[in-house]
Amino acid sequence: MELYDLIFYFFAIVTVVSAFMVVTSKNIVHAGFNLLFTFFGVAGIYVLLGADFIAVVQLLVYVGGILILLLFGIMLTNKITSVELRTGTAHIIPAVIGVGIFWGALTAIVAFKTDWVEVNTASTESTTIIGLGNLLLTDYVLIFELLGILLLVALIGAASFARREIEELKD
Amino acid sequence: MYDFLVDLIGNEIIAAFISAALPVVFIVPFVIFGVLMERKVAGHMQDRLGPMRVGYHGILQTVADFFKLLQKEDIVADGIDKKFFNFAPYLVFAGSYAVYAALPFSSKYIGADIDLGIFYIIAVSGLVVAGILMAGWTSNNKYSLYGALRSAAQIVSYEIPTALIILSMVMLTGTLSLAEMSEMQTAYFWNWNIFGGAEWSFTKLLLIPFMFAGFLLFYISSLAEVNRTPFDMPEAESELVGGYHTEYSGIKFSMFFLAEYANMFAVSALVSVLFFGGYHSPIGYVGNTLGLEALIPFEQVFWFAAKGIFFVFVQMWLRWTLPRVRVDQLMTICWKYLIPYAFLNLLIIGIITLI
Amino acid sequence: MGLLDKEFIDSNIVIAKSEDLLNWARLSSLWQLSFGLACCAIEMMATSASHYDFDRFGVMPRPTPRQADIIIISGTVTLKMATRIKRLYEQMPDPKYIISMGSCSNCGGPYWEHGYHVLKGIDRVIPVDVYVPGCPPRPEALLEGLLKLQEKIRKETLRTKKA
Amino acid sequence: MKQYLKNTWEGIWTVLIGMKITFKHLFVPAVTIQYPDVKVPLPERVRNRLYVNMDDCIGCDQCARACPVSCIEIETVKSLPTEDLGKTSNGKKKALWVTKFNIDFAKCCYCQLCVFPCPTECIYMTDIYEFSEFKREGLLYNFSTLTHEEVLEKKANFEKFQAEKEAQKAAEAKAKAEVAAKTKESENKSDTGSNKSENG
Repeated sequence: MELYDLIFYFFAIVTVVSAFMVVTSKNIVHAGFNLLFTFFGVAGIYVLLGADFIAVVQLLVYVGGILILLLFGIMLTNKITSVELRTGTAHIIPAVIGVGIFWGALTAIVAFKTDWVEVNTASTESTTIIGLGNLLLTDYVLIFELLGILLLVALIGAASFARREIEELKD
Repeated sequence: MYDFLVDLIGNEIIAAFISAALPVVFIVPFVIFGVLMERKVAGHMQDRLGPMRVGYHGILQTVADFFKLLQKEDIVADGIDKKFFNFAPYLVFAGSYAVYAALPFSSKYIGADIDLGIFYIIAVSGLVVAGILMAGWTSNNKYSLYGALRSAAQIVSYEIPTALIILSMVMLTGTLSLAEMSEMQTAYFWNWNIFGGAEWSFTKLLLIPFMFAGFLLFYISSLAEVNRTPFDMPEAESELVGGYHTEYSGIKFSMFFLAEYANMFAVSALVSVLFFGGYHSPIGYVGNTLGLEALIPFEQVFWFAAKGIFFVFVQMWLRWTLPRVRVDQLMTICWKYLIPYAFLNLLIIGIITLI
Repeated sequence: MGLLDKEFIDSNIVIAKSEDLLNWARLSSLWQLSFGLACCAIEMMATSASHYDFDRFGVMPRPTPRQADIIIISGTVTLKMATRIKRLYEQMPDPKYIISMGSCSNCGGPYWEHGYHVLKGIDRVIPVDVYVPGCPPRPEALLEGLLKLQEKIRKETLRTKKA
Repeated sequence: MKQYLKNTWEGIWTVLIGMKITFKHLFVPAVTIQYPDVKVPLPERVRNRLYVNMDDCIGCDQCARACPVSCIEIETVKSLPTEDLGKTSNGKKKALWVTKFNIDFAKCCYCQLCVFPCPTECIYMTDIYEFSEFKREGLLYNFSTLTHEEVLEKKANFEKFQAEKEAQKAAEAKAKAEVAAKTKESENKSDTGSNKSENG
């Protein structure tokens, strides 16, 4: 077994097992923490695919940002009194059916419809940021800018929601 | 290093494990030295002596601490979420350990010469936040939870000015790789980034004040990122007992300790790579004058460690100078002062690099 | 036995036996629970301060009982506080040590006869290792108590270790 | 805006001032007294462990009565008239065997109140403060010079003496009574009641 395979299987197992735990765990905080390992495993797989920038962004945005926000949300929710946070799984059978159909469709497309391109495993480029940067600022510059504006609007909206009115304070 | 080990051993897996374990050889002695230094510096700044009676002038103090922590009972209280409680210290340590993979100790040794070096370091330190949150939550202790939430809020907020300053340095040097960044500041100290980089021109002079400002901003926000005084809100012992590690004892606590000191060195090393020439000597190499090429990498490791330890010393110096800031002051410093200045700095450096 | 039997008896080598090593580690890094009760606590603070410097002996204040090795009962233990002390003591991980500092915690001090609210000696609640007399003891007396405790730890073996 | 810039400047500047001060202190020689090796000379009137010079003690119990925490316990036995206990250094005659003189230093609060009333100045404060103990019983100091057997002997002696005295008294009383009875008889005979009240 090559080192590459070993690492791949390690990350794959981490991702799949922790993702399964996220879904099945009855404790919300446990689910949140397990999500950390899922993100981490996915980032590892990105690295193995040669997408280093995506991997790092995955860690930076999802682990450093979104997951922390998620955990904050859970921990600051009012009704929490102890470590044991329970959540019920309400409709297991419909969920399994729905996910099963979706998964089946996805694998079917991946298996039969995709034109697989054979490339050498070792990626030739040492980094992807130069290409990414060029693409973002040439072909996709409009989308990039629009996304930026969207995020800015969201930010301003959030700030205006969170702001306390001065009149309210006076009462 | 990894390629060298592969040639030497012939087995990829073993070579990978060995090269991954190498930073431990640096971290553990550094922590043993760093804790002692902290106590000695603290002592002398308060006109006392610090550890004196364990070994000559207390040099074995940390070794004794370490052996004692090994012997301590490992308490896992009843209401604790055991699985993640036991895992959290290792996650925190893993986060700060992973940073060492990208630090260029010398031109010959760098754990993994990633092109995204500095970006990777910011990303990986997110693991530390997650680990601290995990520790705080699973301890089932309100002080731990407060500490963890404070710590997470603080680190996430201060990541922004840090990232902005790093961005301006990336704009200046045009690379994300730490090894390349160090290589650009080679030879003498006036080539360091804080003195405007290696190129002699008018822009170099223009850059100097903004580089100094950038250094200050980066140093302040990195202090907050490693939870050092005056930003040690998460551990604030007068209000929060011990913060997120209140419930940890024995060897698990020592993992937190190890991670804290490893982090301190990591950010100091980052400061030295970004602004102070990384592993390069400020005054030229002995190896060059003697004609011994083989000596140079060792000298570089020495300079790298020396610069890192100097900035760790400055952290300690600040610790015994400043009182702890309040939470609202902490957030004011970040959002009202550091971030606008960092933006301004970014803008000006961008304009200067363009002309 | 036999080969190394008398090898290390008079030598100052630190590492003689593993047990000695462990004892040495324990006695030279006694982290103290930062916990003070009454007037003796002022002397205890003075001991940590520049002139006497507890840190020379490796004593470092820890805020949480989970990381502490010794608890210095410094001052009058009221009945109400006794329950808290017991709780703090029980939260400390083994091996743990106690120094009872001053007359009040030794046996109730001035309150031993008529103090309706004072515990008559902390040893009624938790096992004390060293009693430091004084009202309050001088910082040197506390340091001497600590040295006595260190001697006690030095003689401990795995077989006779208490608690 | 002006305030903002001023705040920034003050923030940086004051930190630098503070750092200057702490840096200077790095090189100030430490004031620490390295205790077990170096000891500070104590002032003349320190109040530490009590000492009782039993040669001078007359067993008057004044110190025990002065003690606010009653940590001094004294028991005395009277000496026999035949025994000579000697004199104290300031010329007082000793009349009591001090069979027990315990000071519990766990209770003592070092107030020096016991020192003042002592008529012979035999109890006083020393400068010994390093006497911590592993067992609390170790803090109970016994100053009495007599051994246990001696104490028993003295007690027995005194009791014997007392008993003898009692016996003597009783004998005297008996004799007196007899005498009285005799006189009474004779008085009864002579019918004079004046001696009755004297004997009663």
